Amino acid sequence: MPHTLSRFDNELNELHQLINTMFKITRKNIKQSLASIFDVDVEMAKRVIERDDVVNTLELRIDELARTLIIQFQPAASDLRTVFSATKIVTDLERMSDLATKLAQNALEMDGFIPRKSTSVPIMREILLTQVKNTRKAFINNDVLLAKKVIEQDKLLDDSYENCQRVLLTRMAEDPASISHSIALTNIAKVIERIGDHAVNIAEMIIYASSSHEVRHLSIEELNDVLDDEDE
Amino acid sequence: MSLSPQLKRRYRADKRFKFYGLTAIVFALCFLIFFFVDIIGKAVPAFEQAYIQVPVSYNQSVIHNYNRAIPKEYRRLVSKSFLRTLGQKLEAHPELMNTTQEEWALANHRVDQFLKGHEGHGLKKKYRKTVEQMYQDGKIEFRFNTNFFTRGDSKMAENAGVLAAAMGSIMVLLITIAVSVPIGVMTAIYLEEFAPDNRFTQAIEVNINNLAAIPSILYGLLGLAIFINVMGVPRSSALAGGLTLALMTLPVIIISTRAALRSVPQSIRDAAFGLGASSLQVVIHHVLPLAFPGILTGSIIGLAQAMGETAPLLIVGMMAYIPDAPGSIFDAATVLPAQVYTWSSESIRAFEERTAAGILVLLTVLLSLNALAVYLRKKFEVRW
Amino acid sequence: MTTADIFLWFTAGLLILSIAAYVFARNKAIHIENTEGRLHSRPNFFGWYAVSKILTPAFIIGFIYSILHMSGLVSQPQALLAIVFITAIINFAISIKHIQRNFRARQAVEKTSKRLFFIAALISILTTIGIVFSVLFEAIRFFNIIPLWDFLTGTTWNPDTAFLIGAGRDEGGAVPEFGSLPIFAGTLMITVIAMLVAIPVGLFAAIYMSEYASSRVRNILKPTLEILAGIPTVVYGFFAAITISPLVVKAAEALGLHADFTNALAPGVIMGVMIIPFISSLSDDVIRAVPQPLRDGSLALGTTQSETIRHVVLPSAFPGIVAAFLLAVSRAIGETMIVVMAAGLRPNLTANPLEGVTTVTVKIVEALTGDQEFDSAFTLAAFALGLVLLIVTLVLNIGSTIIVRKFTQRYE
Amino acid sequence: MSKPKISVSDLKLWYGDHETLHGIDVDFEAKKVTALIGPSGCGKSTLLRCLNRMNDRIVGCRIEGSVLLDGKDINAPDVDVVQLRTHVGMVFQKPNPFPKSIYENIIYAPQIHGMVDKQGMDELVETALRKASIWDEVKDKLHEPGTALSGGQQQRLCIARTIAVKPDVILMDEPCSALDPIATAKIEELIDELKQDFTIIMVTHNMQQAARVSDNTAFFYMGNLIEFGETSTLFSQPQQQQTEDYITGRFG
Repeated sequence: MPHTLSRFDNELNELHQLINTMFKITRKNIKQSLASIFDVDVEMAKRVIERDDVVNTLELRIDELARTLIIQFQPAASDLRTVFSATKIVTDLERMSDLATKLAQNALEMDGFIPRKSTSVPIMREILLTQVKNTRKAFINNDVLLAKKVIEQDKLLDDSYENCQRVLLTRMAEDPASISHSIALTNIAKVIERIGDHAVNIAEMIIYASSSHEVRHLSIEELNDVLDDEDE
Repeated sequence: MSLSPQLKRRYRADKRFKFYGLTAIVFALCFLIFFFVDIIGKAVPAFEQAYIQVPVSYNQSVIHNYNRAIPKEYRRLVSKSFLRTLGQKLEAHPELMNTTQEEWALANHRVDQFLKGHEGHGLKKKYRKTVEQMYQDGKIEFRFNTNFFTRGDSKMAENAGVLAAAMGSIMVLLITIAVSVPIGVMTAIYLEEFAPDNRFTQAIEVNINNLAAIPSILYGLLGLAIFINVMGVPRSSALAGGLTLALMTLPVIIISTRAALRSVPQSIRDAAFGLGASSLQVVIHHVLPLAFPGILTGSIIGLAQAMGETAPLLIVGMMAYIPDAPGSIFDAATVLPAQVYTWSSESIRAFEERTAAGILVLLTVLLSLNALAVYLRKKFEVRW
Repeated sequence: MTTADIFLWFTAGLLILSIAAYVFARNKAIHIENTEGRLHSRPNFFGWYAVSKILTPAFIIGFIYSILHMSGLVSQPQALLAIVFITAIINFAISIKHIQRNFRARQAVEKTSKRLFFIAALISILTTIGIVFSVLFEAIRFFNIIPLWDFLTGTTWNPDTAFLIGAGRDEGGAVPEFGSLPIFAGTLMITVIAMLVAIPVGLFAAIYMSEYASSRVRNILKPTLEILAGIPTVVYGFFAAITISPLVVKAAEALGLHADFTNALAPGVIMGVMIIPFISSLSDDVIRAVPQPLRDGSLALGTTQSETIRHVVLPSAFPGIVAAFLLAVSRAIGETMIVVMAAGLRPNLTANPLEGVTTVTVKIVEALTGDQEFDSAFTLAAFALGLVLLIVTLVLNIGSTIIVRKFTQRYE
Repeated sequence: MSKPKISVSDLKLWYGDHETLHGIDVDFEAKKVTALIGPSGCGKSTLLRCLNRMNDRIVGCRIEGSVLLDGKDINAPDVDVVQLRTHVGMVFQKPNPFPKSIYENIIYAPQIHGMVDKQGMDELVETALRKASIWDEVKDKLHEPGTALSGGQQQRLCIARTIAVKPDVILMDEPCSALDPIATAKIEELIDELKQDFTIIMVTHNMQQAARVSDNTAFFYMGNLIEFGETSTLFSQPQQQQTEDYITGRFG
């Protein structure tokens, strides 16, 4: 049911649209920064770095809008959760975009070196991209289950990261000449893992906004319990 | 749990107190019942009047002396008012000349009172047997007393009625309405809607409250000194009485109109002003129509009060003997309550029941007016 | 020409002129609006403006004429009518000339009507002045004949010969005496009797209605009691004289006492009954104005209902109740018909309510209903008594107003 | 800021000897909603009533300074207060429909001002009621008394009645303070729509309401204008400590 005050609806919509836009750009940044590493595309990396400004501007705009919404409409209940989670999501998105910039900078420093499959980094890339895609989808559709899936998927990403670290440590011990590359790869893996963490944060906020359950800092089992209760 | 003796005593005191209140109410109600029973009991016989069947002989001598028309033994039993009309009747119907007719005539008030069994009827002993006999023979009968409503005052009790007084009352009341309602309503409007809040306005307000408390008889003195002695209004006239009562009613109308105006919420005035109505438009379009029921009720009550008022009218001379309804507002007139007063001071017994009957007529009118006011107040009562 | 004729011509002429002026002015205004554009005021205000322009001078002239006529200075009705109509027609022309697009007809009309309202308000002041002066003027003439002190303190009222002296036929009889003390005493006695009936009954009835009776019972009782107030005083007078007085006499005989038929008890009691609704209604209003939380507060302390009424409600309502008493006293003193019909004519300085006494109002009526002779102290005495009555009732009324103003507690 | 619709400069007002407004300077923008906020007795309602000279009726009320409506002083001797009020309408705290039919409520003012003839009346009533977003609710009962409506509907009827005169400015004196939250929301939505056509100046005790519906907000305290500015700025970054204290609820 729409709000009696139609301007309230309009501004909530605008907020949603802006976050969506920010999501879109951030996802593009992540995708392209990873691509620039794997495809050794310096130009693409530069474009990603440039585009970070757009995300920063969007963050400020969304914050401003959220502030206005709070001042003007004193949102309550679902509206309050929407606005509150929006500010949190925006922070995470901005951090994700920052991290993507970091990846792009790494790409510039990789000197054409391509991470091999054995390092698990390509797998991490795939997992992350799915995760980011799902997060955005969950946001657009207020899809709690999809958001939950994002949180569950993070376990995979964490495992791959652990695996990757182990592989790279072994390699550094075996082949000291590869140390600089390995360190770069470790950094990349770490960044990917952190972007994944931010996606999880966002997913938690999406669950909070649409189901009102606070699911941060819960184990997967606890999360399941909470959301199952919801179903009953 | 048993009550302490002290508490029991307090409860007894409580019951006693309530009992006093109830007693007071019952006293007042009993008086009211006693009063109405007494007045109605006294008044009801007056609505019946004895008529007597007598032989009337029409002949030449009747034209000069109407007493001749009726045999001596009946003469005292018939009302003089009947005898008086015989001459005229003969002129109108010359064919009756030298005939004798059995006719129903209005009986003398003594006969009437005697048959009604009232003490102090004044019928001489020698007639009593005849009258009783005639009553048994159906030669005297009681009929509805139409004269009472169609005649004016008369020295002959059996012929006296309230019509002239009622007409006088209406005339006086119309003058009172015409003078006091417009002036009273305008004064109230001035005080409530236009008057600046200054000493002069306050003086007018205090003055109106005092006017409402001044005994009515002093208005009579005013009417006598100003209207009659200075302005030359004829004494005993409906105009003098109407003007006097108008001044007396003025404060009642002003006070009730002010209350009615004040009960119109300020927000209505604000709304109209906010839409650009001028102060006169606000009053005429909004405030007055809303206050109208209140003004109407107050005016009816004020006028009912004026209609029952006697004292100031005695002072301006409206207790004269008025056998016919006044022709204009300058003619001598009397009003219902003054008629009641005049009759009550007559010593003839038949006037006593006429007084009571007059009172009954007066009370019916006044209580209907008051009931109308109560009804209107209930009907138009608006809660804001 | 009789007064009625003048009046008719005056009214009819002005009525016709006013209607003409209204129609003419309004039409002109509409015409201007159609040709020149929006007017400042609505067209009907222009109409009323023209009417007020015609009537104002006409009434002023009429008023001045009637004053001059009453003082016997002029008596030319034709001239009056001529002047009135000529002025009216001139003003008609002027007012039509005033009708311009920007003319503020509404303001002009409002000013005139506000003046009219003001004049209406002045009439109440004039009434008071009229009463005071009509009473005062004749009373002063009376006190020129009879010294004020003798009037107020004398114990014998024997004015019979005054009439003869006034008529210039002083036959050396007894000197008329106007000692009004017995009259005041009679008034006081009847008032006291009336109050002894009205105050307890009225007050307890009010307490019962406002504190004990359900609202349904109250809605029946209150108007029923007010019937008592709607009965004309002449009726009470008749009732007192014809029904109650003989009862009192019989009752007194049964007790072995002698009572006059014009005893003070009958009119006193009846007057008291008449005043019951006056006291009960006023007291009911002030008792109900005591806020409910005050009662709740007292009841919550564990008092019985009657204790709450006696210790909380009545003290709060006390000023209002006292004011009602004072107004009731002033009504009793000024009441005329009951005493005229049921009390005596003979001034009598006594403390026995079974004897006949007379009152101020009785004496006023007696002096003014017969032949009036405004040179005689007998007639003028009525005005002197009226003056006393006026002063006493005014003092009582002002007293009650002051009590209400000063001592009424404000509840917010 | 565009050219102001109403421009108040150095406005001082006395009730008797008591000065209640101490030199107010404020411009009200055309087709914007300006909210006047502040604690009770701060002079906001008084200022509002100055704008269509409702204070004229109060004895002993005296003003100094100028109030310009479209550049013309409304207190000039040649300005007729009745005409002024057709340009500057007013809606009051308590809904105060006349106890007449809905239709008569709307048509009253246009009629006394001679703005409408018989044929135009129905149309005028419909337009006014539509603009006040109440047409759908009352179209079937135009001849029933306006007082029979609910509080919120009554207030919208009062707004419709004001609109019917086609004023430039609508003054609202706490228009929602007697209404429940739902009716309030409807009125606020209405105000949002009305600002396309009218300049709206409203007094409110409800800061949140001021934030919700107004473009500009003026904060008054003790007869002074403390701060005036864009609503979102005033509520997020007030420039004056007094404003900060008031809107954060730390007053007195």
